[in-house]
Order: sequence, then C-alpha cells, then structure tokens
Amino acid sequence: MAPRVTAATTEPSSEGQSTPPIHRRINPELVPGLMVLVCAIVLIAASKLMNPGAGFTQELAAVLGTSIFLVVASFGQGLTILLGGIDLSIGVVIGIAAMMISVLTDGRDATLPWAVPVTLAVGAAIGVVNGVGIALAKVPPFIMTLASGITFYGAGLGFTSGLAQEPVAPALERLMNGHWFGVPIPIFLIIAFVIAATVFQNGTSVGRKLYAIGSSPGAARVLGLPIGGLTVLAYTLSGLCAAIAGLFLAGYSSAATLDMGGPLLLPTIAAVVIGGASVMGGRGIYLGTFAGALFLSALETIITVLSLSQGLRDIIEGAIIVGALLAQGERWNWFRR
Amino acid sequence: MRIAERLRRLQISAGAAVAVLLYVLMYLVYAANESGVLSQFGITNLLNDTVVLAVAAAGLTLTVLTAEFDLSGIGVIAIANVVVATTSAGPAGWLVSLFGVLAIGAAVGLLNGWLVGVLRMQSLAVTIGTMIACEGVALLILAAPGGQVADSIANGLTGDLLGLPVAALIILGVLLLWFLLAVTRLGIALYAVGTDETAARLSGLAVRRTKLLAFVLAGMAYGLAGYMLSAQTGSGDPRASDGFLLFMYASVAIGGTSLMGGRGGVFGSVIGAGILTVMQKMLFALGAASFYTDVFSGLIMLVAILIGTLPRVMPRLRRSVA
Amino acid sequence: MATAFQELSLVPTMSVALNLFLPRPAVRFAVLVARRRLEREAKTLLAEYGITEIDPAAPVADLPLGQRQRLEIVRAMFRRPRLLLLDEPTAALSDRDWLFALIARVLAEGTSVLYISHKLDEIRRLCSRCIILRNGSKVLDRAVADMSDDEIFRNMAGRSAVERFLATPSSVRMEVPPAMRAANLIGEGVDDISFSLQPGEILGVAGLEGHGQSRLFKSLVGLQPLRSGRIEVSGTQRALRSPRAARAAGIILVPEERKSEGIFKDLTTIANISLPAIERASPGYLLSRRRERMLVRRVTAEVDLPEQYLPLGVTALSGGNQQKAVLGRALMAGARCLLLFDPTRGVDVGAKQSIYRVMRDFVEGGGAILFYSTELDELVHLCDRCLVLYRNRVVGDVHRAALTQEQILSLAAGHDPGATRTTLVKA
Amino acid sequence: MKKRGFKRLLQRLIFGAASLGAAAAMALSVPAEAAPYKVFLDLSYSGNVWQTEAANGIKALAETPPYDKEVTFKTVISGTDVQHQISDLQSMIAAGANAILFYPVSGTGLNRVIEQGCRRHVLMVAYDSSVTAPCAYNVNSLGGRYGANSAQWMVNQMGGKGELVINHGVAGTALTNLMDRQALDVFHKYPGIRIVAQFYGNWNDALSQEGISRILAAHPNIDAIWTVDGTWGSFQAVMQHRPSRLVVIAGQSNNGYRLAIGDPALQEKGLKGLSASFGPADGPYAFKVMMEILTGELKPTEHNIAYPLPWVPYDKVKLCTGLSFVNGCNVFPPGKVPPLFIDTALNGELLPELNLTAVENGTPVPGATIQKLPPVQYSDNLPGVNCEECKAPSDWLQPNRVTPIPAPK
Repeated sequence: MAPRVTAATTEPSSEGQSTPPIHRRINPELVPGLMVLVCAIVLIAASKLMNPGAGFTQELAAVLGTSIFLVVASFGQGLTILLGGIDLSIGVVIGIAAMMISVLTDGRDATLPWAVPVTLAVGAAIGVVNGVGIALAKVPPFIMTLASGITFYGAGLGFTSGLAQEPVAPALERLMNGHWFGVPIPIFLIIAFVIAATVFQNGTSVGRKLYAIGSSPGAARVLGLPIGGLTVLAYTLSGLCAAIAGLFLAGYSSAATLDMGGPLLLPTIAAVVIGGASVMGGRGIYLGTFAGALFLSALETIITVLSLSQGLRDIIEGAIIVGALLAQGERWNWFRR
Repeated sequence: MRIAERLRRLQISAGAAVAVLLYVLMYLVYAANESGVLSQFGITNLLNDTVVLAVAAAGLTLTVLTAEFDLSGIGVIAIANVVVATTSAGPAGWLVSLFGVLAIGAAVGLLNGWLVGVLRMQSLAVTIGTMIACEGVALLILAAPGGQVADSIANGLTGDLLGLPVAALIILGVLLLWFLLAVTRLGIALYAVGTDETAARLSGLAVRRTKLLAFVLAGMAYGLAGYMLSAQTGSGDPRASDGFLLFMYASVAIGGTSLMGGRGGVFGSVIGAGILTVMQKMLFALGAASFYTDVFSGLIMLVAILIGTLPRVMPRLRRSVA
Repeated sequence: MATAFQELSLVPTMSVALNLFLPRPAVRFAVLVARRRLEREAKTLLAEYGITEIDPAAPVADLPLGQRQRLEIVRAMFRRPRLLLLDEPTAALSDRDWLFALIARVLAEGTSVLYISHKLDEIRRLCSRCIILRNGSKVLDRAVADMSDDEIFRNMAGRSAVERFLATPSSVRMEVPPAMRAANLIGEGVDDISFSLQPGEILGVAGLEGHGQSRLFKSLVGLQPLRSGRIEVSGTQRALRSPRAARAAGIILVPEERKSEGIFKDLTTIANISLPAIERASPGYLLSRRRERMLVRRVTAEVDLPEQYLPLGVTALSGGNQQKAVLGRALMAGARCLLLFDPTRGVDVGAKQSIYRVMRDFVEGGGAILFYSTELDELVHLCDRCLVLYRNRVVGDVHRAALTQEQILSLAAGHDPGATRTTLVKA
Repeated sequence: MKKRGFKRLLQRLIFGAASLGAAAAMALSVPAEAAPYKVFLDLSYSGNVWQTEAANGIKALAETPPYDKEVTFKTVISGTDVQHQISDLQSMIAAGANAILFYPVSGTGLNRVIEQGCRRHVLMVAYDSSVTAPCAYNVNSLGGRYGANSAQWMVNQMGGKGELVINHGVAGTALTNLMDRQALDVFHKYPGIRIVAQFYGNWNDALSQEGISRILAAHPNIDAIWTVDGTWGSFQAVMQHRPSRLVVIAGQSNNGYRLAIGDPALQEKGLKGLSASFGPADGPYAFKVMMEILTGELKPTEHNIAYPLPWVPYDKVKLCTGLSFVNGCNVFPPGKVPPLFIDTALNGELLPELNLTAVENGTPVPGATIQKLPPVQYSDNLPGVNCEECKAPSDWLQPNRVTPIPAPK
C-alpha cells in the first residue's frame, strides 16, 4: 500500500541470496529487442513460406540491405529519445546531406575525401543548432526539431531548388550496391555500425551519463553532470547519423533529392520505441532499436511481396506494429517484476 | 487580478495570452498589407481556413494534457473525409454522416485509449500504428479522390448563419464545450493525470478511464475536423490530411500547451491554429519568396514558443528579485 | 479507509481546495465543479483542523513541504474513514502535537488508526498495539505497553537507534583552515547567513519547515544563485556557481527529494553509485565493468550496502538502501564536505544506523558535514554544533554541550528575544 | 500612418528573429506594379526532381521576353495539405490575380476555391494533375493514355507472356487510379502475363528501389516492371541484383534511364525500355497556354487541353550534344546531368524557349523570345478526373498509339 512497504517486499531478503532467478540473469534491457527480433525472423520465415521459390538468404539480404538507412538514422533518434527528447529534423537532414554530397562531389571520386567530412559536418551542425535550442533556450525538443526541420528544409529548397544537378560519386554508389565475398557491402557496414553504436551507448562513460540524464534530469543536475553539453552532443550525433544515412541513401539511389529522407522519419521513431525504449527517456538499448529497424524492414518486405492494395497494406502494417508492441510490452513488464 | 484569476480557472495560460497577442499582431500586419481582409468575405475565408486545424488541434490538446502522444488524428480525418464524401447524399445525409464520423472518431479513440490507458502501452508508437491503419481504411473506402459531399454540408458549413460565419460558430462551440469540460470532474482529472500520474492515482482518480476518455474525445474532435474539411473541399480525398500532423502539434505547442502534459488548454491551441493560418496569409501578403516561406514559418514558430515560455520563466525571475 | 501517504499524493498544479476534495469534488448543474463553493468549504474545513495559514485557492506547488503534509493528513481524516492509514506522517512535519491532537480526536470518534513510523516516542505516545515488520515479514505483534524500548529496537534492526548510538568523542580539527566558510550569504530565501565548518565537524542545521534550510543547502552547491556573500573552501575563496563546481571543490549535496533528485530510477544500483567516478572506470572512454565493480565495492562496504543489490535496478531497493546508494555515490565523488539534507527521511531504522555510522566515519577521516534533519534527536546526538534557522536567518549557534531539543525548538519557533527583535525590525 | 510604422516594426522583428541577413533580403522582395498581368504559380509540393524542373521551366518562361514585361509573376509553395493550398489560392484571388497556374493537391478538394476564383474572373489553370471544376482548364497528358499504351507496348515486347511487377504510384490519387485501370485492363487481356507482385513506390526512386529489391528476393525470375514514376530506382534495383538478366520496363524519362535503355550492351542483356511518362514540361506548356488565353490569342473550345505524351522507346533514344533538344535528340550524355534528371522537362517543338540551364536554374535562355504555340489539342474527358458531368470516350481504356498483338483466345 505505502510505496516503501511494497518496495521492501520486492527486495530480496538479505540472507540466503545466492543465485538470482533465471529471469534476472537475462538483461531485462535486452528482452524487448529479443522479442522484436523473433517477430522479425518469424516475418521473414513467413514470407519464405508464401514464396517457396525464394531463398531465405536472399530474403535476409534484402531485409538487411534495405534496412541500413533506418539502422543508421534510428541510432541518433534513439539517443535523443534516451534523453527524453525527440528529433523530428532527421528526414530533412538526410535529404540535405544527400543533396550536399552529390553537389560537392559532382560525380568525381577525387572530391570525396573533403566532401564527405563537409557533408557530415553540416548534418552535425544542424544537430548542434537543435541541441543548443533545447539545452540552452529550453525549447521543447518536439518543437525545436520540428521548427528547425521546416526551416532548414526551406533553406535547402532556397539554395538548391530541390534537385541536385550533379551526379553522385561512383565510389559511393559502389559502396552501397557492391559485394564483398558475395555479401552486399551494406551488411558489413551495418555490422560495423551496430558494434560501434552499441559500444558507444552501453560501453562508454558518455553513454552511461546519457542514461543518467535521461533517467533523472533532477538528480543529474544535483550531481553536476554536464546536462547541456551532453544534450547538444546527443542531438549532434543524431544530425551526424542522419547525414550518414543521407550519404548512404544518395549512394544507393545514385541520385539525390531534398525530400528523400521524409519517409524515414516516422520509422526511426517507431524502431526506437518498438525496440523497447521509453519516450520518457532513460531506458532502451541500441540493440533493441536495431531489432526494431530490422523488424520494420522485414514487415515492409513481406507486405511488399504480398501485393495487397495500399489500404490493406496500411491496415496490416498498423496492426502488426501495435501487435509487436503488445507482445513486447507484456514481456517487458513481466521481466521487470 | 480578478480577470487573471478567472482566466486561470478557464485554463487560459500566460502562454495562450501571448499567443493571442501574436495572433492580433500578425492579423494587423496581414490586414495592413492586403485589401479585403476585413470584409465579410475575407473574414469568412480566414475562419474557414482555420476551423479544420483548430478543431483537430483542440482534440489533440486533450490527449497532450494527459501527457500522451496522439498521431492518429490525420488517420481519423482521412476516414471522416471519405466517409462524408460517400454517405452524405440524401435528405438526412448530413446528420447521418455527422454522427457517423463522430462515432468513427470515438471508436479509434477508444482503441487508442484502451491500448494506452488500460494496457499502458507507449502512446507514440501505438498511435503511429493506428494512424497508418486508419489511412489504410480511408484508402479502402475511397481508392481515389472523388465522391460528393452533400451541398447542405458544403454550402451550409462554409457560409454564414444569422450573419455570422458558420466556421466562427463551430470554433466558438468547441471553445464553449472546452470551457465547460475544463470545470468538470473529467477536465480536472485531465490536468491531474497529466501533471502527476502517481499523485492522481493515489488521490483516487481513475487514471485509466481519464486517459481513455481523453482519447475518445480527441477522436471525436478529429472526426468533426474531418467533417469540416469535407465541407470545405466538397469531396472526398483519402490523402487530404497528408502533412497535417505537424501543423496540429505546432498549433498545440504555440498555444502554450506543454507536451509534457498538465499545462495549457484548448483555447491556446485554437489560437495556435489561427496563428499558423494567419502566418501563411501574412507571409503571402508580405511577399516572402516562396522558397523561404518555410524558413520563416519555422522561425516564427520558434519565436512564438520562446515568447510563450517567457511568462513561465518570468514569475520565477520576479520572485527571485523580490 | 483513507490513507495519508509518506510520498505525498497531491497534484502540484491544482488548488488546495480541489486537492482536498479529489477525486469527486462537488458539482453544480450536475457537471460543473463548483470551485468557489469548494474553496469556501475548504477554508472551513482547514480551520476546523486548526490550519488557517493556507489559502484554499493557492496551487499546492506553492506550499512548503510541511503544509503539504498537513493537507495530506487533513484529506485523509476529514472523510471520517473507519480505518485511517498514516504512513510516516511526521516525516515532513515539524509540529507533531497538531497531528497527535487530531489523532486523539479521530480515535475518540471511533476510527481505527494504522500508524507507520520509525520514531519510537511516537509509537509509545500514540499506539496501543505495535507490529514490527522486517524484510517484508512480521516479526513482532504485541501491545506497546508490554514492550521495552530495547525489545522494539532489537526486533526492528537488531541494533538500537540514535538514542542508543554510541556517542563518540568529537573529532573536530581546529588547527586547520575550515573545510567550508560561508560569509554573509544572501539570496532568495537565504538572508545573511554566515557559518564556518571545520574538518572533522558535524554542523547541524535546525529549523521549522520552510525557514530557509532547503534554499541554503541548494545555494551552497550552486543550484540556486546567491546575490552576495563569500564561500571559502579550505581557506581559499571559491565561486560555487554549479553543482559541478561544488563537486570539483569536494562539496557534495545529498538532496531532499530522493526520488527525483537522488536516484537515477532507470539505472542499476551499481551504475547509480559509480556515476561520479565513471571516467576512472573507463580508461579511454571504454567502460570497464570490472573496474567499475572494484571502485564501487570500496564504498558499498563503507555504507553497508549489501553487494547483491548492486546489479538490481535501484528502484527495487528499499528507501534505506537507496539512500545508502546515494551516500555511496557522494563518497565516490570524493566528497570532503558533505551537505546532508534530511538523509534519514523515510529510511528504516537499520539504514539509519548505517547512515549515522557513515557520518561518524566520514568526519573521523577528516571530512566535514553540514547536516539538516527534521528529527531533533538526531541533531542533538550527532552534531558538534547546531545552527538554528528562523525566517531564513541564523538565530542560534548552539554548541554540543548546550544542545537540547527544547533549546532548538524554542529558537526555531522564534522565541529567542534577540531573534524576535531582528525579525521585527526587518518586517 | 500608424499601421505603416507598426508593419515596419513587425518586419524588423521578423528580420531580427531570422537573423539571416542575406536570406531575408532575398525573401522580402517587393513586386513591381508595372506589368499588366498578375500571375501566380502555386506549387503543391517541392523538393523532388519533377516539381523542381516544372517550376524552373515556368519561372524561366515568365522571364523570357515579352512575358518579362507583361507579367508580375510569383511562386508559392503550398505543400501537400489541401487546406493549405485552398488558403493560398484564396490569398492569390484576394491579391487580385489575373491568372493562377497550379499543381492541384486534390482533384476535387479545390473545386470550391476554384469556383470562387472563376467568379472573380481569375483564369484558373491546373497542370499535370487535373481538377474536376468545370471552369478551370486542365493541361496534362491524360489523353495520351499512358497506362494503356505503355502496358500494350510492354505486352508486345514480352510476347504476351511473363512475370510482371507493377510499381504503382501514390495510392489514393486520381492519376494512379486511372493509369492502373488502363494498364491492368490491357494486362488482363493476356493470360500469359502473370502479375507476381505489386507495390506502391510513391513516385519516389529510393522507395521504388527498395521495393524492387525486396520483390527480387522473393521472385527472382521476374521479366518485366511497369512503372509510372520511380522508374530509375526500379531499374537500379534490377541492375544491382540481377545485372546479367534485365527486364522489359516502362516508365519515366530520367536521363540515366534513357541512357541505359539506349545502351546496346544492356539491350543485349534483355533490357527493353520505354521512356514515356508525364513530363515536367507540361507545366511550362500550361503556362504558355494560360498566357495565350490571357492575352486573347487563344480561345479554347474545351477545358481539357492535351500536352502530347512523351514517347521514347529504346530504339528512339538519341544523344544531344548541346543544351537543348534539337534535331530529334532526347537525352544528355552522362555527367552532364544527374541520372535522375527528367529529360521530358524539355520539348524541342512546343517549348523552344527552354534549354537545360533554364530548367535547372529557372533562368531564361539569353536571346530567346516566346514563340507562338501551334493549335492546341484537346484531351479525353474522364468523369471524376478532369470533369464532373461528362462522358468519357468509349475507348478510353484502349491503347491509341500502340497496335496490340493478338490476345490468345
């Protein structure tokens, strides 16, 4: 009844506590991600059943290969959500980065060594603007990133009128469409990115501080954690990841338009939340987000292959997203208990 | 002092007051730069342009007050639009379709509210799901733009009634309902739940039911917004509400409602919707170059929010000086 | 049944009157909440319970903690429940007699009261029967009159509480510069406060609710700006503009609101403790769990926190263990001067003992403590010296030898003639 | 006077807030009041190739003599929201427009505001997409029956059999619906054509590429892809996953795509492409039509005016050396434009005023002057698409450019 008493009952007794029960040994943070990953695999297997002609590995490669943009962009989204914020400018940054890389490289590989850093820097700079607005001017993240997204989209439109007039550097195209040892290069990129992102979020002191700030801003303030600085950092990384996704997308499509990132915005949010993060902040790991991104990509694949009318596709997609949340939500509570 | 107290009771925050000032300012600039703004025609047009967003934002505000996200609005508006376009013909069509869209909105709201309020799932993701599904339903009902909205709706709701634009009457009606709601137990519970869910539960409030009702009422408002949109467009288009969502959220935020819940109100959101509409008109009247309209929209939105947050910061500053 | 919770259940943005009458406030015309009527009724009701200083129209957020606690109690009582459940009702309450009189009244009206408290004298004074819980199970159920103090303490913790705490000799070191010296601090709710804190000293702060203690503590670590005044740390002047600067100077605050400012609710216990030293645990930014465990183990031993709790989420721990974790974190941060704001609030007896011991060990090791508590006996027994605040000013600086609860209370209530004069002049 | 000062104050406020000195200066240009015609362009959406090229072409024409002296031209971007476009159209009408050229977000949703405009004698012209309001002019390629003709062309190339993928456009639009009906009607006549998968690529190349990639994983043996737009992305996916065996494909006129279908090496691998879909040039063409109606040179008898459907099968691809389409050339060398560039933004015969630079930058071609249009052609009436109460030609589902191969009985 009284919170303190209930807390006392859930606490393991001080004597005779040797091995924790089995469900305590699985890191509860991993559970939603695992659940969603299982859902994704079920989806891929289901599509294999429906098309016995297709190979499982090709399906998997298609799911993975087309998920790379979401995988990369949702890491940044995840960091902002970890802080209890959100980044609605991701779609715009993707478009701007894609446009920039094709304008700057002008179809020549020789320009890449400086064009890539410049593009990434611009993406990061938009993130800095977001972060500063949120951390210093105390504008709510939802509004700050929404407004900055609209603003930068308008600026991008003003500068480029929406169309990159130069082709993308061939090296970038080869990166996205080539194979190494028979495996599409994007899959290697995904593996590298997932490792780097997981290490950053869950294996560094900075990552730990981000969790702390998202978990309890009040306590973080009392402890003297650099809240402002880390908030700016999170949004900067979000901008940076969006810019990387933009580079990849430009390479993949071998062309760029300003609006090409738009369809990715909502999926980044969905991937993070389906992966078990809380929009209140402080909870969730990148592996969960990664599983969420794969799940959404698998869902898209199976729905594409089903060849339904758009109306039915939407209904099924919406229902499956809710269903995945439902399955994952209950487990989550069970393990937390 | 009495007035301030009364405003506070009607949940008209300082943020909303600033929004009103901003609105008046923009309206004056708009009127000064374009002829015919103050004519009956100009006023009716402006109100017609505002009413859909205003009603939708009013609904959204209810869920935002309970500290939840609701992205399903554009889905409901899309369904409402195609339903009105396919069912409103016939003598009593306007009434049937009105109740129809309200019921559809309530049903979607009920689903959202059940998933979020009762099953305690995260509203952001849940409503992304229901939004996509609703858009699918709209596409199933009407695969391409078409259908016909009954003239009684199309002309009746966009014209004048007793010398007043119907859109104005609708907005006033929504505000009146809101002011009533704000002083009912449900209204109070909305704020309590949004401010501190635990305290609200310990105080004996039915948190789940409150959230459920917030979503249901929001859904009905979206239905009404879809109805109004149909009146304006005179036809059905399953994609008519594309790109509407961000404007809904912007209206709520500019109106001084905190996205963290528990602070703000519908009045502010209606003004926020008005600001967004008049801003578009003002920028047009000032002749801002097309490519940069977005730049200005974004910046004005930010400025509005910044000014809106000042009153919350000011008392703290003043208290520290005194 | 009605409950007054220890963690208050009032909605901060709503008015006092509304909070009182939640969840079903009176309505007119069937639906409209009759605010004015509620406010009138609230005023009468509060007056009935001897509260006149609270404006029923004011939002609860504007009230100090003590008044909120009173509201919480009134709200539980006025419905005349058959069973009244009071969970640590005196935790934030300075005027206990008010509560005791009310309890006597409801008892006379035939209400049963379940009273949860860690304070023995309250149990003795109010209760006829007493149940002792330890680790979630009942260990004793007997009439209070039949139990000795020793028996109660033994059953609660197997140890005795602060009255039984072995008063060790003072370890104040006078020969070195003060660990912290504050001169003429002025800020919001802080009115010309000066004090000096030597290494090895526990300096108490006493005061009735809302007399500036909270703001003083916050000002000292830069959570709240000071308009003027000087702070010296170990003899050198420091500008402590942020908790970060304070931490760099070795000054750590253990804050009042454990839930929102103390713990990081989504993190494990070990992560909660290691946070200030996380850089040391991560060479080259990469976190080494082994190193983290090693660092944390050192302090968990000091604060008596059982190691098996470390991998658990911190919210799974009891309030006492959470507070030990927060203290452990303060030690981890390399504190030389601890500012403890009511560290034993809502903490069980066993944990209290641990906290007292940590404090003692800390000052013996050369640290200094500024210690506020709502429990006067703690101040009397633990402090080398005690400052008494009244209306944001220091009205008394009482040495250990002269320190009694009565003395503190009379100063804190503004009864000291000198203090009264100064406040009158100010008014 | 007071209002003036007030306005200036607010403007300054906006300037201050914007703190984008240069951008602000560019943005608040004051229109000159000298020219006789006040003309507005209302773009629904911007940020993709198609819309940008159309807008640039129109803008370049408006600055080409003698139009540069005749019109006060202003562009507004309304976005994808119907309400927004209604509001902007109202503003334009209120601002005293003589004519409004617009890309309609909705075929039916704008009718009320269009009628408002017509009542105030504003010339309302919709380009590319269409509206059903009877008083507006529609200028587009609907009469070219892209759906039926391209489908028939593909069937002929496929010999009436094979596995087909359909990349629909944007669900819920009149255009997608119409094209689908025409195409499916043709495909369904041939039982040998098996539609193995369909998806909505949203006229977006990145989404189309992802979609085809996914489908190729499930159906590795497809023979043909029918698209309206998103063609380059669809083709890219095939090149990426199955470079040795290409497909029969019909769709948009991206430069990269045209180069590919004209490439004999790729043709040997089975690529048979048609580049035909609606070109961005229908915007500039509509602008010229609108100007001629406005100046009284043209008095159309019907409201649905046809812009001839671009039609370049793989054997008709011809490389251009200069900046414009002359002597029947219809594609630029690689590197001169990005692969997504849509070649049908240019039209050598109907729009000789425009060249590559003009549609890329929106600047007029130096020395060019507006040429008079040849007599206009009228388009099919399609109830619910470009008119309300009208009768469609009986053969509106039939191909009118390609001769069908006999369907097996």
